[in-house]
Amino acid sequence: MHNTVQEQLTYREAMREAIREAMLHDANVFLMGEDVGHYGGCYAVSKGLLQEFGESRIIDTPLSESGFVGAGIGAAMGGMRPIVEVMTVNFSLLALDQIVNNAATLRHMSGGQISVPIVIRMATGAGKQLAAQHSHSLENWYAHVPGIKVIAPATVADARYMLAMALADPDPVMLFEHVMLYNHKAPVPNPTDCPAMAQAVVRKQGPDITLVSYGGSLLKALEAAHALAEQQINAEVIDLRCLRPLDTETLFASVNKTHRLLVVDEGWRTGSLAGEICALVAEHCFWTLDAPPQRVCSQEVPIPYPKHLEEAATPQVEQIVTTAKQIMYR
Amino acid sequence: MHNTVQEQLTYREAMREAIREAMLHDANVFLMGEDVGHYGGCYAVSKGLLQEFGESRIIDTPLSESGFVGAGIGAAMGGMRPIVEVMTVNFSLLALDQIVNNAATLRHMSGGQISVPIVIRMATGAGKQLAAQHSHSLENWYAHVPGIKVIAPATVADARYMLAMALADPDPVMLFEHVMLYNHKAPVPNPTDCPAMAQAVVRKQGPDITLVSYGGSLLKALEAAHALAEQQINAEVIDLRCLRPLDTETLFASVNKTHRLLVVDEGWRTGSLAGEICALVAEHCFWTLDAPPQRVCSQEVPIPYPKHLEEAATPQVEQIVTTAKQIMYR
Amino acid sequence: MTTANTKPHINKTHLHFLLKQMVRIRRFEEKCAELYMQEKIRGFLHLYIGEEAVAVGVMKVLQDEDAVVATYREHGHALAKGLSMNAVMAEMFGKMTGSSRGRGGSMHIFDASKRFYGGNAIVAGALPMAVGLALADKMQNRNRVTVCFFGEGAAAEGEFHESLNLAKLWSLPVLFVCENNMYAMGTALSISESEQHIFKKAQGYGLAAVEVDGMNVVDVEAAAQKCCSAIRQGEGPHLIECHTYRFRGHSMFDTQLYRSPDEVSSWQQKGPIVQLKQWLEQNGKLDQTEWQQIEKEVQQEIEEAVTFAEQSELEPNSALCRDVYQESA
Amino acid sequence: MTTANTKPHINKTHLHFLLKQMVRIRRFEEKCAELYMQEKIRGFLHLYIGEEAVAVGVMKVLQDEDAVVATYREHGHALAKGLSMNAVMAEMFGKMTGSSRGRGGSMHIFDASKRFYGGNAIVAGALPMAVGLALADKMQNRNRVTVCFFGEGAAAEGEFHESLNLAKLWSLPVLFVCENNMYAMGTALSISESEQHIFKKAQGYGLAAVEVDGMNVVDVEAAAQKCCSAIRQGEGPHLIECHTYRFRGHSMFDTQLYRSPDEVSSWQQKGPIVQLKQWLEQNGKLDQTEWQQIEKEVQQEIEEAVTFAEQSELEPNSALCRDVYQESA
Ligand SMILES: Cc1ncc(C[n+]2csc(CCOP(=O)(O)OP(=O)(O)O)c2C)c(N)n1
Ligand SMILES: Cc1ncc(C[n+]2csc(CCOP(=O)(O)OP(=O)(O)O)c2C)c(N)n1
Ligand SMILES: [Mg+2]
Ligand SMILES: [Mg+2]
Repeated sequence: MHNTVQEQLTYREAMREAIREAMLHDANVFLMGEDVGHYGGCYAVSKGLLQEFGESRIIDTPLSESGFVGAGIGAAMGGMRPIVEVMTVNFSLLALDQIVNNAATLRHMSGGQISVPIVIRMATGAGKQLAAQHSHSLENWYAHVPGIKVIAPATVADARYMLAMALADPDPVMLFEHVMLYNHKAPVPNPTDCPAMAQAVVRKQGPDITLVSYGGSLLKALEAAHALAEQQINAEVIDLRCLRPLDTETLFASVNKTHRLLVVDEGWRTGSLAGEICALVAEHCFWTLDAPPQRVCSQEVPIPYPKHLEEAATPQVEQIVTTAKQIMYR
Repeated sequence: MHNTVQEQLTYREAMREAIREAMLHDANVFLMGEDVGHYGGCYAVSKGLLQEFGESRIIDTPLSESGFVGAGIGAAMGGMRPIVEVMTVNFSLLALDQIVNNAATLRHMSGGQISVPIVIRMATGAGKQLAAQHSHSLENWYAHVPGIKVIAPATVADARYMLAMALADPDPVMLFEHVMLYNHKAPVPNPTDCPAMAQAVVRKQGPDITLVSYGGSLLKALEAAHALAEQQINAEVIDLRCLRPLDTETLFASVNKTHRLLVVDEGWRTGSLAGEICALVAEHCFWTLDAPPQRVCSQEVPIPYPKHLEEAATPQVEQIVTTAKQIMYR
Repeated sequence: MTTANTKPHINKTHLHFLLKQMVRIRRFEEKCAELYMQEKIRGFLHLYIGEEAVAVGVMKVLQDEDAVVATYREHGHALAKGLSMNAVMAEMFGKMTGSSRGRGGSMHIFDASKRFYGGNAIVAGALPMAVGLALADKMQNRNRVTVCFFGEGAAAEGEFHESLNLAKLWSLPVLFVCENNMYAMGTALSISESEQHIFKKAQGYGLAAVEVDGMNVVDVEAAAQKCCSAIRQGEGPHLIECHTYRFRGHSMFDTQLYRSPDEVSSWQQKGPIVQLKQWLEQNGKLDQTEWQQIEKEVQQEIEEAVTFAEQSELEPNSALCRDVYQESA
Repeated sequence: MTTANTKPHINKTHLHFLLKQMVRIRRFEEKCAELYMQEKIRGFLHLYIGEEAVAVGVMKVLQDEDAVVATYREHGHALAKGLSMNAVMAEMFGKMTGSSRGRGGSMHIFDASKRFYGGNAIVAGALPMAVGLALADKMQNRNRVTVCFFGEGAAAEGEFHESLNLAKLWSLPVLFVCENNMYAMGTALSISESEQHIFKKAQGYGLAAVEVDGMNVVDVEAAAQKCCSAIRQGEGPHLIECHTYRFRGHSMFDTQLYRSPDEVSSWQQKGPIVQLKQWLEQNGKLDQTEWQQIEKEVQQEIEEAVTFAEQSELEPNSALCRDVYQESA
């Protein structure tokens, strides 16, 4: 339809549009969280929504992460479709019991009687010099838990369309927005062009090596792929998009083609989601691999404040390029 | 010294002895947690200690996991050596912010000024038909976090001696006690025979395949190894003991000898510590592997109540044997 | 609080109903304890014996569409809310016919059709959920009450604090019922709370709160009646602190080192069933035959439930991973 | 509360000291805001401008060995507790000479030798730590006070509830100081608390609590003095609610849509510095020269701090992973 002139949106605006659309489309959808209303959202995602939808549907909560996430779970059980914003993943630790012990278990332990159709959004990641308590990347923890789904839109298009998929899902969905993405601008395609929620997407094709990434690291992987291309290494770049369940089909198909794997992930290395991807590939594509699977992750250190150390602690393009070349024996 | 007649202790008694010894040895050591005193500990570990040491050193806390774990952190900063018991890992989710954002970060984000010499003990694991909210195995989550150390004594000897090592460590140590181990009985060797805290131990030598395990799964791995031996497969069994930092030296040495890896881990498969071990081995021992590294983990389901389903959900000896044989192409 | 006539209409039928409900729960749990010793029931089993007046008194004033959120000590609440004894017993046996398809066991009894939302085993973990259920009702303009039961031990958790604040801040139709049985496992209230009157804590949130003799089912019912009609009239959340006592250990593993047999037996003498039964007898409202009839009917219901549970099927292993996500999704 | 003479001895020197401390903090932070615009300081920067009377008034009554636990809005507390401006400024610059070796930045200023325990960026996350520091003092029979500062927004968190209960239950020497500046980011107290008087919440724990004009440094000092001597005499934890206001946004990113410029300027008129300065002037206790002298000294201290920070070294990348664990361990 609007194929002719494609609208340009920032990631932030795309997410806001997604929320607006959901609110307009279903009277049971509401947004709740700290500072989503009067303040306009800590990263300004929900700016203007209070004015548009009023206090009954854009709800500023007290600082009570466990309380309001739990209330969101209850509201979902009561027939609403809550979008709960936990400001950042750092504070989600306070709500983890509610997510792991309630949201994730209720369907199973009630023998299938109870649905918890909640979407829990949060910002994640480092890059803004916010230091040790405000720079976590804990998507891997959530991706470990049966009963919830986990998505990480890395593009403006996915920011625009994945929320609707999450809301359409009858199970709890965690949605991670990397803090460094909010200002990215890109044209938004037709909704019909957006792949299903649980599908990984090949963002760049290439026969030489598979780079797997998601969220805030995807752009770094793509940038690295372009740098590699200049050195005649043609990488394939996979955006996981959905971290639970994992689309292993797309993943294995690519590795079986390229025979080489490098995972880029901002989580701390030990116990990272990147480790899981490497393990899966080692288990399932062992005989087609031409080199050990590798990963570029964050260093094992609480993220420090100074710019140069924060950069040294987290994955960078140069490191991805170097590691990819090692895997190619170049 | 007491080499002649070795004392037999249960795991529970060994842990109690370890606490007693620590309390006797250092006046700054105290034990705090829910029901550690008057009740005698939810798994009876601390039975009798209140009577021996009094209410000022065996402190029953209110149900306030975040509060008393945080208080333990503060007390450690103030010069005490707290042993904080969080009844079970299931409830530790409520204290995770304190552990991840305070205990693990304080030294680094203060530029090295602050030590948090706390030991946080908790029961972990399934096997007692306690269902979805009471059967977690989340050691992998803790093993992901820089700034803390994680240990999982799997034998009576380690239950007896690893606590002292944890208390001697200037950094926060998480100590996991699998619920199915408490009644195990074994002779206790000399303290000098106990390997260092961060060292993995080869519990059984063998040239054919490396079985890696820890905590509650170790005995299953050993049992499987014995069953395999009857089928002329001579497995080596490694007990990780310390989950952070990982003793990769012992691990890689074994795999480089056997060329085959099977990890047994009660955590849910996706994102398990077993995955991390497989990834490490795939990265570092790729060329010596004769088969894909594999893992036997828990199924991706909140642990159900009925015995047969709980067993089906968690690693069992037969499954370990079958998988090991597959890896051996038998 | 409302000025409407909230005094429950107490007649013989009414009192017999309350008595029978309490007896149902009592005998059911005595049977469960027996079955636990026979290893037919496993996991943690937390008996409500001694506290029956609380669930029975509160549930009497609820309507079908009102919701209940309870703890791991919830057999009594489930039965009082109208779940069939068959389904509850089968759940304890871990059978497919159980109220939670056998997945939950004693601690996780659910029945969405009866608006019975567990069966929650994380202390205080269900309080926020109750707030959310009430929030949904308010948002949808449904005049329903959500009742949330919890122990006095739970009042120390941060979730108690956060939930009471949210409920009052948003003026939600929740009734918090604190079952103060004086102990959290082996921890006496005096060593866990600096302010030991739980109902007074509610004032820190501007919440209307009362305390009541939790051994007297009529008192509990009256208090619940008052609170619920206030809630239905839009007066926001209320809290009732019920003073009660559990006659058995915390769970089947409890050696009860923390309290004396004397303390237990002195409470047993003022037990909710014995109290009501005596009053009825003394006032000529219960004769031997009637009592035996109650016991007989209850006995029969329990026997049927055990047979039902025994004869029900176990879920096949192949179905282990069902109901983790919605199947079609 | 103690009957000892707790009225602070107010003379000119004393008041000049308080004034100068507040000016130091004010000018320091104005400089920080400037440096933030120049991108020399990064991350989150939360200014305390307008609230100086709280930190300065409380700190005046502390002894060196008393401990302070603060939030991410802690520059003022750090300076008032005696950290050198050089070290604090270098920390903001992320330099090795910073009070936390540059690892923490604005939100994580630490000085163990001064018993200044942060600089904590999880709202309410430091309250349990303060309880623990006090517990250690009690266990070691040390007569010291731990002061824990936090915002009114933190009072909604479960940790507030758990910490106050523990502190009172164990009768620990903690002074909780709530800096009620009416907003948590953009969330007004009225939309976050059903009971808006934070000091009244303390009653739910049996804790002694008072409220005070947080714009009046002398009032704050007097309240702190009373509470601290009671604490030192073994009377257990106390809480002071200080009514104050931040003149700037929550952090440097705040567009302040949630409050009117009028509201801000009306509070600015009763600012802690302007108030004390006027009083001193009107009472002939501060002349133009004295004021200029204060400003000059402060200016000089700040310039030195900036130079110190500018000239200090950055940590080399090779040292990234130091201080994760104790080196020798
Ligand atoms: C968060 C959490 N911590 C600890 C436990 C273990 N536990 C189960 S019940 C209980 C005591 C709860 O006491 P109370 O709230 O008074 O309820 P009661 O059992 O007396 O009915 C404890 C400590 C738990 N289930 N959840
Ligand atoms: C647990 C947690 N949730 C959310 C945040 C984000 N946040 C930082 S400061 C703040 C407001 C705190 O307000 P208050 O306690 O009143 O302190 P003030 O900033 O007014 O001094 C919020 C929501 C956080 N840091 N920690
Ligand atoms: Mg109780
Ligand atoms: Mg504030």
